[in-house]
Amino acid sequence: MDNIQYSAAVEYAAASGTLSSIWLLFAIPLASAAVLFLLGRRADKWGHLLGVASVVATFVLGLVYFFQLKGLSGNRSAEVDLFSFMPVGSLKVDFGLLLDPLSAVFVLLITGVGSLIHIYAVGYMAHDPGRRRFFAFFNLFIAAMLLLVLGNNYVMLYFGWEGVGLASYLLISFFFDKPSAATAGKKAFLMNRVGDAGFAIAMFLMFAQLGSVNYDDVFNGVNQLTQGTVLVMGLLLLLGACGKSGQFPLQAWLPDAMEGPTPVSALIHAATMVTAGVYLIARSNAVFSANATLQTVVVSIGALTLLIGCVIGCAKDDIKRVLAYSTVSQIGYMFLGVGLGGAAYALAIIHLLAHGFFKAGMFLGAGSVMHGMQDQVDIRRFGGLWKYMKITWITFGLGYVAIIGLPPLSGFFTKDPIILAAFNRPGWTGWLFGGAALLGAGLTAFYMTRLFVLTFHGPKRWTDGQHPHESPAVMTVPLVLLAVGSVASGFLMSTSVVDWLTPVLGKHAEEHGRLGHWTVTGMTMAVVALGLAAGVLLFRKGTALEEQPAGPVVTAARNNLYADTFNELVFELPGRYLTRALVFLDNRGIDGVVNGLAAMVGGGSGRLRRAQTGYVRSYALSMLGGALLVVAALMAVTLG
Amino acid sequence: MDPSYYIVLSAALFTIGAVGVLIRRNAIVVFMCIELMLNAANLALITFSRMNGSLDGQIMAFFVMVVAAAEVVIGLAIIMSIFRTRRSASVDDANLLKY
Amino acid sequence: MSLSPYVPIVGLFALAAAFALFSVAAAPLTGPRRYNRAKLDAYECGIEPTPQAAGGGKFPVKFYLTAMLFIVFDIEIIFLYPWAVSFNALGLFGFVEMVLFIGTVFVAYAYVWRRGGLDWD
Amino acid sequence: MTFKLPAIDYLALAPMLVLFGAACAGVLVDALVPREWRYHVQVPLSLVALLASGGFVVALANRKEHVVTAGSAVVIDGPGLFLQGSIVVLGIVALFLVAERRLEPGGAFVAQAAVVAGSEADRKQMRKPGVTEVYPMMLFALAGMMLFCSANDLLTMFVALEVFSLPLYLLCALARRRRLLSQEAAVKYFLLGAFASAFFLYGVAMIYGYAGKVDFRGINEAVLGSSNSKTLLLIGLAMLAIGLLFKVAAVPFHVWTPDVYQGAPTPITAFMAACTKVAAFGGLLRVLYVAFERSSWDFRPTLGVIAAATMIVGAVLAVTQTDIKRLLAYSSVANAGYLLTGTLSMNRDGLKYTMFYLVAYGFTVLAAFAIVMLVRDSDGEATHLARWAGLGRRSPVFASLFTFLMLAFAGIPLTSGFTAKFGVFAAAVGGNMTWLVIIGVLSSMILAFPYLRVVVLMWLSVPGDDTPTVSVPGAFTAAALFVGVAMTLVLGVAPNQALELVNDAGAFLR
Repeated sequence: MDNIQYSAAVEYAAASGTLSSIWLLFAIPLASAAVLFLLGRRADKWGHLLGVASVVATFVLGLVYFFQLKGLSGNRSAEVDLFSFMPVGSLKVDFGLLLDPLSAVFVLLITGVGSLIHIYAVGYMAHDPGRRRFFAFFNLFIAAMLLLVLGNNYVMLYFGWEGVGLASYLLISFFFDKPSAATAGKKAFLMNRVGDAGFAIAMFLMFAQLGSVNYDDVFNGVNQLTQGTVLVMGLLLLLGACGKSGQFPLQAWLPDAMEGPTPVSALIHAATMVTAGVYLIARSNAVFSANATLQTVVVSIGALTLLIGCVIGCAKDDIKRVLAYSTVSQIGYMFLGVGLGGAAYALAIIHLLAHGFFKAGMFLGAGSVMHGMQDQVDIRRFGGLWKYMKITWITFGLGYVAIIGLPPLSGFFTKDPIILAAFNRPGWTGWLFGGAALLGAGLTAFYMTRLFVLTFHGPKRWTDGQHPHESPAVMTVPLVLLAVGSVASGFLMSTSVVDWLTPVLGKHAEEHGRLGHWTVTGMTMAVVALGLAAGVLLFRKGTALEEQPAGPVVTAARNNLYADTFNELVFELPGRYLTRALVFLDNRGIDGVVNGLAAMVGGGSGRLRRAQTGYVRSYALSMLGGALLVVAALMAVTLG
Repeated sequence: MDPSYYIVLSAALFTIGAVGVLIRRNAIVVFMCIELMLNAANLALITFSRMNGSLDGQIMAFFVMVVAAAEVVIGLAIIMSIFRTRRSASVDDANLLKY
Repeated sequence: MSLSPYVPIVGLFALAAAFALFSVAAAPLTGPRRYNRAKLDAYECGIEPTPQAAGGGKFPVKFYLTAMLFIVFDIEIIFLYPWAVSFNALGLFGFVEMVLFIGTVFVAYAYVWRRGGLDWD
Repeated sequence: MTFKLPAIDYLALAPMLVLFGAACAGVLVDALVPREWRYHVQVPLSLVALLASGGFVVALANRKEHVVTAGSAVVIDGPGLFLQGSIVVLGIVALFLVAERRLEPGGAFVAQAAVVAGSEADRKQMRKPGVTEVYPMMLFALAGMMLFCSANDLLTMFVALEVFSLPLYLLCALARRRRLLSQEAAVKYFLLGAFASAFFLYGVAMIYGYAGKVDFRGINEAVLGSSNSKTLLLIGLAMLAIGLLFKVAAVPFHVWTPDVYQGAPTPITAFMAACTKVAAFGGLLRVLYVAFERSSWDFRPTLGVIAAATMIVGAVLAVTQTDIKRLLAYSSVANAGYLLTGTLSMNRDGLKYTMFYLVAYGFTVLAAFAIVMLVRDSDGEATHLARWAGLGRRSPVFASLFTFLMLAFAGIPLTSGFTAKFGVFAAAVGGNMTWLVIIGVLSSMILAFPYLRVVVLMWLSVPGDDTPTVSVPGAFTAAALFVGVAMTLVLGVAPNQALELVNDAGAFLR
């Protein structure tokens, strides 16, 4: 099925005219962040306005560049080398930028959705004393995210990658009075570092094998590498992508990240940063398409994660956590898409864009609900809210319809083709992955219905003294705009954006697989309807306020499928024991050997001896031991 | 007489010094053992100088002696200052810094 | 030259480690355990076991100071001796170098003298 | 009997001669100038000497004439000059920290080292100004370090090693507060240092036996070329390496580092972390690249294992530390591992990026210790990490600066830590040491955790009653802090100039 038609060489055109100033895109938010940091309290009064203005300006600028790029003929790309970052010797890394169809759509997504969420945050954070700090971090994030998508080599991508990680860490821990927020920040940081390690090693491997980390050099050079090298390189990149995008086995941090303020969840942990992994794989499509095993791994991870996300999503009662697991599961769909390769790359990207709209919209809607309900997050404590917050209800509802994939909203145009593509993967795996994707669609319909019905319909289950009310216009206007996006974007993008992305992701002939388009659509609709109906029937009367005893499956799901326990067992414990063992060895071990012998025979005198055993001598012993080893090793290497 | 016997002797001296550092507790004696190691090196240098037929080794031995003397002075000063505080020259007593 | 004369060096290092381990381990087994008051005295409590250094058969610090000074100045002769032997051959260059060398020794001497290193009391 | 007198290029030696001369002058100042004037004479004297020395280094670099001089005892070449220049610049910054007297009446050093710690006389001297001998000792140490980096034979190297080590042993013992710890650190450092230098010397003797020469060129020619037993060469090389690895604090020769870093007066710890590192690696680079390049097949696997162990042990042990100075000490151990990784790549990139790393690390670590000096309460510096909880609320500026430095240590992009690590790792991959790079990346991931812990502690905890305040730095500390932080940023964002500098330095002269 791999009918990839790469033009023999990837070559980017140098930027000219207006496009040579694309560095402004990340410079503007960065400058704004710097101003907000440096001026400190003096900027408290107007800081949020500057923050919003800088992102809106960036969006306008992004539009200008987009149309400039559209006007170019032939090789639609613009490459700018700002300066040589590490210019010396065989290692040459430029501070270079690249605007091509792929990065252009990401720029529009980041700045567009980013602007709306910034505006929303003005209202959401209105009473928070740290609002200026919040906008500074938020602008920093936008700058880093733009750097991530605009770089023309992997080092630049890594810069942005670490930058968004840092901003995300700071924003998750923003309410640092809450210990859970601090813990969540730490967890996110650590799990991301695991992924980053993979990414970093992949970069060194590229450098070692291909002598460059520039996109064009790497993509053109992949063909010369052995399959094994490509596999290792791809797996390492995938590890990085999994860390950033909350995919199995590194998914546990993402739901905890909801401890941050809601606009953060919407922008960073739903719309943009967590999709960076998808961007990385789509950008490196030349690497991933070059090895079939690699693609299978990506597809498997996507399918597994999308199911994990759905199952856990069904059991959670915290409105933001449900949405978070839904994000995990939707990114699973995207991984499925990029893993399938070929034409599905573009499908994953349009699903990513559509997801950016509807998921951001729903998160903001959840924020609006929490705003009106005094920060209550438990969906068992909502109910009947549609009467009190009509705009939120309608916009959230549109997002909900979009995510479960009812026509003609965006999910229908973006998710269904991925399911179709999964079924059409050759061999028995097609049935497996297609089935998983189909099952996921049904589960998504079920848990989203549960969320929607419990929140907005059914009997009121609020605690006394709550007065639900609609949020101010500064918050509802972004909601409306995002809802419009989630309604319209699917249809608008389904062909035009796919064509637009062709230069980057390759041109693919129309495929005719084992199942036709309408067959799959019919199946999907049936499954979705089933899930929807089950959700409505079960929850239309509300739900019990307390957690009910449940069977093993639900319990497991409530416990995040024991992901934390798993992590603790597999990663944390060995690390902790290793540390302890080494500390022990350093302080006690050497003495311990000495003392141990004495204690065995001398019995009670052992303690006395230990009090007298000095460290200088044990240090000297370890040095002498080391010396012996060095001498012996040198002799062994040479003479042995 | 085969000059390489001197090399073996110097190795023996060096080893005795190294072992002495490990098993003696008095800082002054530990330090004397280190001096023994330095002098073992001197012996080796001079022997090799003779075996190689060049004077370099002997000149080096001069320098090493001067350096060793300077080291003695510094070492005694440090050991003396800690002895006056702690009333003990045992290296085992100096173990406030650990873990 | 054959390899053989130098292999014992490696052997000796190995012996060294073995011996060190052995002796540290064997000491408590074979050695006499004579506990006296001073040994068992807990230093940690802060009470100093002996009143002053003057007693207890210890030399005053002054002896050490003088000994140190003697060593450091005495050892400089090492460089004067070869120079003296070949004074003629080294000529003016050697003379100037030696004056500089002795100059630095005098700097140290001046320091010791001015800071009271030579005063007995 | 005729002698051929050695030709001496005095200009080439000028950077070191100036410092040695100034150090002798400093000794005389301490002998002849009245007590209350000494500080005011010593500090400008040291500063002027360092600036003059730096000027000579620049002049020599512009001369672009690489020479072997003083009877082939000293070589002045590109990398040597770069390292000398780094030592001078880092030395000036360290001098600022040493000269600080605003934080504590009389400075960080004891007034009379000979007074028994804890005695009545010791309490009396608490408020007296500190000893001024530290300045000449620092100059001696710096000059020794510079000589160590440009020594062309093993004897000169040994003498230089002692010239810079002996003052450091003494400097460690001179803390004003916590004198027992300080003296203990000095004893440990001295005994272990002397032990290590005995190994070094015995290694010199063995190499001399093998090659019949001790100058690097002669050794290089003798390697593979000599008819002597190779056992001698290997024993010699191993023992030489032990002496050097002790100074760079590589596992298992790192045992002194945490104790000494913790016990020594903080300005001296900073001085050791920055300048000694440069000197020790300068010497190691020269020995491995010039003298033993041809036997790199012999030593690379063994030293590679040491580098790996250093990175892992340093990082893992840093995780459980509770004292900020010990934490930085273990971090310094781990960094020695990264530097070794760069060194062992045995190619031009390795040399360049190792030198770059040394400078980058030096500035960052100086700034970090400058902040450690500032966080204090009535008992002096509060180094226990528990005391740092909530520092971010008490003094956000310094907590932010420290956070930035921690991020630089962790190798986050756009700080010098990233550029430097990327460089050495890339060089090592180029030198076919990929397995070491994998361990290095893993270790730096582990190492990010303790740094993060400090950051979290400072920002995300509520300050307790015993959270110390951050003193307002005097002009000297402020200058050192500013230079350190600024260079960390500049070398991270625009490392271009510095990289060109290391590139222009070229290769070692043989």
